[in-house]
Amino acid sequence: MADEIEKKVYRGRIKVPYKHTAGAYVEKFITEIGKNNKIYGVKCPKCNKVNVPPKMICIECFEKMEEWVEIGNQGIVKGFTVITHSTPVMPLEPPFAYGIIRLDGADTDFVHIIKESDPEKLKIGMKVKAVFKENPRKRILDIEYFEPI
Amino acid sequence: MTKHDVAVVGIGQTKFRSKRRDVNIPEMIYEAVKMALDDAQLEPKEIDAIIIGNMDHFEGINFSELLCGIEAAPGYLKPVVKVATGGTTGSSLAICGYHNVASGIYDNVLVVGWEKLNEGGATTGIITAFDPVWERPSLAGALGPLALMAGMYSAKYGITAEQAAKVTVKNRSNAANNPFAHLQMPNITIDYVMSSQMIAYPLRLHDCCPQSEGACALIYANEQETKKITDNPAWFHAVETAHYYTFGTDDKMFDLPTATIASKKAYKKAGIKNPIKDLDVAEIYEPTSWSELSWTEGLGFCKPGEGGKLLDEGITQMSGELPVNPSGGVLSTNPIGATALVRVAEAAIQIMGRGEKRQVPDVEKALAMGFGGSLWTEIMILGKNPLR
Amino acid sequence: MTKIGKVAIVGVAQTKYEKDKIDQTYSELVFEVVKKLHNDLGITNDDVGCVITSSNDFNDGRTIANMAIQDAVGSVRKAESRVSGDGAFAFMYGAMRILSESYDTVMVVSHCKCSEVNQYLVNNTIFDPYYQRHLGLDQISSAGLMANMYMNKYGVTEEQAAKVVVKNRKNALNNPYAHLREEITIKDVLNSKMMAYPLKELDFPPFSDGAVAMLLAKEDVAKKMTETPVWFKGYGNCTDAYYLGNRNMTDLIGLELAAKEAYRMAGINKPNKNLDVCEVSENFSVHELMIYEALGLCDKGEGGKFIESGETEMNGSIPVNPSGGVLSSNPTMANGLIRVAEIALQLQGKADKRQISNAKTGLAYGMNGICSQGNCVLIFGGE
Amino acid sequence: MSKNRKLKKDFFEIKWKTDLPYRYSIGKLAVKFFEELKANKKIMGSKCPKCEKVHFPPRAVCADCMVEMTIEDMVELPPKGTLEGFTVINYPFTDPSTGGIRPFPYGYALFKLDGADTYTMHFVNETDVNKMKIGQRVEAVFNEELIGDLTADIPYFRIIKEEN
Repeated sequence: MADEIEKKVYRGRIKVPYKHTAGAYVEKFITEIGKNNKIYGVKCPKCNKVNVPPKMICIECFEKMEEWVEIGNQGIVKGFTVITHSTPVMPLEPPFAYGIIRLDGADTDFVHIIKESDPEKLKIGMKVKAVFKENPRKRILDIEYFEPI
Repeated sequence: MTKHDVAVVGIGQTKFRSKRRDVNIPEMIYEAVKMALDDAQLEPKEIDAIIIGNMDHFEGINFSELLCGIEAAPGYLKPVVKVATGGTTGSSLAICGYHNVASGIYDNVLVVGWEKLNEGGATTGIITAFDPVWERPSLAGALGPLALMAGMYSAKYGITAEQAAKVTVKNRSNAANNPFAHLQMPNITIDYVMSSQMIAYPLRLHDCCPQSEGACALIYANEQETKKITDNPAWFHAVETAHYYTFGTDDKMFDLPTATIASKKAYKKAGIKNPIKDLDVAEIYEPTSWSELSWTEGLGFCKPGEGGKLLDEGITQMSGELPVNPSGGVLSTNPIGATALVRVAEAAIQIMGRGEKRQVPDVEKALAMGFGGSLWTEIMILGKNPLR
Repeated sequence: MTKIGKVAIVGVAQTKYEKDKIDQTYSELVFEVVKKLHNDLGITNDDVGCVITSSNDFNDGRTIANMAIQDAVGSVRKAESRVSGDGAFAFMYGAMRILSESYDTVMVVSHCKCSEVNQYLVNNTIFDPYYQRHLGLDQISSAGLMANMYMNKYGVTEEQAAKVVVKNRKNALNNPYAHLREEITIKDVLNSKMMAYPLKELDFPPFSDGAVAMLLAKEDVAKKMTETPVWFKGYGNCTDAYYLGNRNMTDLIGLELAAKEAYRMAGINKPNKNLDVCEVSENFSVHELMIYEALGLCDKGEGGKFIESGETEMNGSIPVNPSGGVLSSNPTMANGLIRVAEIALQLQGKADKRQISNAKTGLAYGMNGICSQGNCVLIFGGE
Repeated sequence: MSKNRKLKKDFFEIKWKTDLPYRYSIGKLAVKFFEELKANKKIMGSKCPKCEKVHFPPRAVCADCMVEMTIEDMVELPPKGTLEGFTVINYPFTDPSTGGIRPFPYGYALFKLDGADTYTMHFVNETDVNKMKIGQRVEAVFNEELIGDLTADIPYFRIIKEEN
């Protein structure tokens, strides 16, 4: 049967090594995480919201944000899920959890991994703490995951 | 009568470069969007809808309009739609923006084309545009087919490499007067072009367009809104598209049949009898030097095979009867997703008389062209006053 | 009614939706549905003014994916343009080309073959490389986040969510085009494999191959071509925040605003009174409950009770997804245009066994991106 | 790039290696094409039943007539044709199918198979442009062992010096 299928198809791929310019905001955020285990946000001059992770534009005011604010490494879980399906792009073997996290001092939420695979042990409102990667590789996973405290 | 007249009322472009190492994708696009908003003196919330596009596999971001429309343009809680058609992405965006306003659904629309080519690579991305079984294995991006076209075109009409090199000389010296252009060569010579490395016979390095990073943003408005925004807009007179076979090689590729099909339809609508006489400037999409010679024939600026003569007679020079590519054209600047939109922007700049050193005197009617896909062409004609 | 002009759908065509149309290239799939539309309407390619297509380069594995279907849609030496997004957005662009009086007729086509690439990988590329993609997120995990937050906030139960799947899968029995046509029970849903807590395998749609096409025409041409033209009445389009952390994950704000705009244009002030039938793009069971609330069919947080009330069943006051919806057939990029096609069939009285009796006004909802970030709401009327 | 700018050694970039495997359906006519190529070293096109235009490569739609072509409409084409255009690809680029640089320079030509009404692009085993001229005759060169893959079975076309 398999070679019956192979006759009807062409096995192709799109394989491209992308190199994305990070820009000032992504660079500072990820460098601070990697070098000093610090998490930064950026504040909108008009609505004073602290955006984490930081970016150039406050989407509600369409204003450029320039004021950097240091944020705590801990935060509250606003939402979570535990996934059991695995795909080639997942950073670790399922089951593990994703969380929407409001870090102390931030006004926007922040999606990351929570090191917990039992949904019963996860509750909206619980506190979690960032765990920083030993050898950072210039990417969001330099925060390796968040763990319940 | 629901149909509305549509005008370009705001223009923004980034300074196009080979690599923008200082900004990421949304930050780069924001530069052009902010410039267009300031140009039209509009508040972000006065934009009713955003039409934005690029070529997906160049940067590898799926549904890129959902990132860029919100983080680089005032799209939060607004309509954001992506149109993407390869090399003609910029002109397809321009035409989509036109219909969004002409239909009466929206009053003000922001149209954005962008590309950050060197995050993935142009040739790599373009190869993925072709048939995986029959074309991709041997295809070398756009330059392969364009080289075949240049070779066949020059063989059929006896066009010399020098004549083609004159196009690069014309356009890259024009680009010296365009602050946004990527390659600006005020004292470029034919010899400089002819001595560059042969990369795909008969195309030498400087017969080919560069890979650029940058964005272009235009703001459109209907008649009522235009009155409030500017007394110096550029009005759309015609927008036409002509596509071709799925396999570009289904037809002998020494010329561009769709340029003739699309331009004829556009001329009819815009009341253009003789393009050389009735048009005052043309911004065309020439990926190689040979292309401009062939496309000017397809566009009816001259008879088949006489593109070289047209250039030699100086008609398409800045001082000629119909200057072609005062902006420097695609041979000077090629951020693929924005390239065809820059043609519309530059045509509008000429109509508005804001071309500064690259301004052609008293422009009433301008043509902009998009090229891409399997030999597709899109034509936009703009005028100083609404078409009557 | 606002000042917009008149444009009608005169005919629609769909392919059967299936798991794996391995014998057809996607341009052959498009040709099948285009030929069907031509034959059903008794027209030729010359009767088509221009073509608007909808496809996705990542899903088709091809940049400029519409280049592959030029021969199939008949746009050689003709105008064609491609919305890189859901089919409903392409419908509106087609309608605009008629309202701008540029063409008398426009054909809108959308296709998708989910069988040709791993859909999780394709969905992962929607996330930006700066902050989200390396986390491995995709449509399943983001659905889990949204469902959990919504159910937690409004006390919606997994049984209520499962009712959506049971309803849509039952409706699909009457839809010859549907991919999944076996009835299932609430227990089947609750016992299916957990995917993204609290959503299980049957809470998610299948992956399907299929294509849909329709012809739009201006008023006088439409009246000549069919006795049952379906008139475009309203349109709203709204895009929510991109980063999941910037979003209200418990209420579909983007859809709410899009629906308000469409209702304003169509002169609708009480949706579940003025609308006779809805076709929505529910990407997971809980999603349809959130859609009820965003469309104003019931109050905030009442989605669970609303499905239990039976109002959205075939015999309810406001039937939702008589076609079986996305949970029964999911050729992703074409979902929005399929919704429009199904509403057209309802208003033309051509929906056979899934016909809602004397349906006069219908709503179609097409979605783009992750968790309803892009929202296109369209209202149609029978006269 | 102006020399005096301090070139930062490594720019801060976020890397992402896309690797999307695709299982492209090729359609019944292509399946037949590769069967005939592998079994009988035959090259097949497809002929429109209405306008009789012979398409190469074979496909299911005649765009001019909007008519379907099936396996019954496939016709054999000689492995010979005429060179219509040529070039030599002489620049590096990443091949998206492999993620690596495709070896260059390589000859690349447009030719028309005898009996076909459409043109085709493929490799040609010549990298000296002076040796190629429009109008020359070309023929397909088949690999000994045929496996039903276009570039494996027909690695390139050859310019025929003299035609018997």
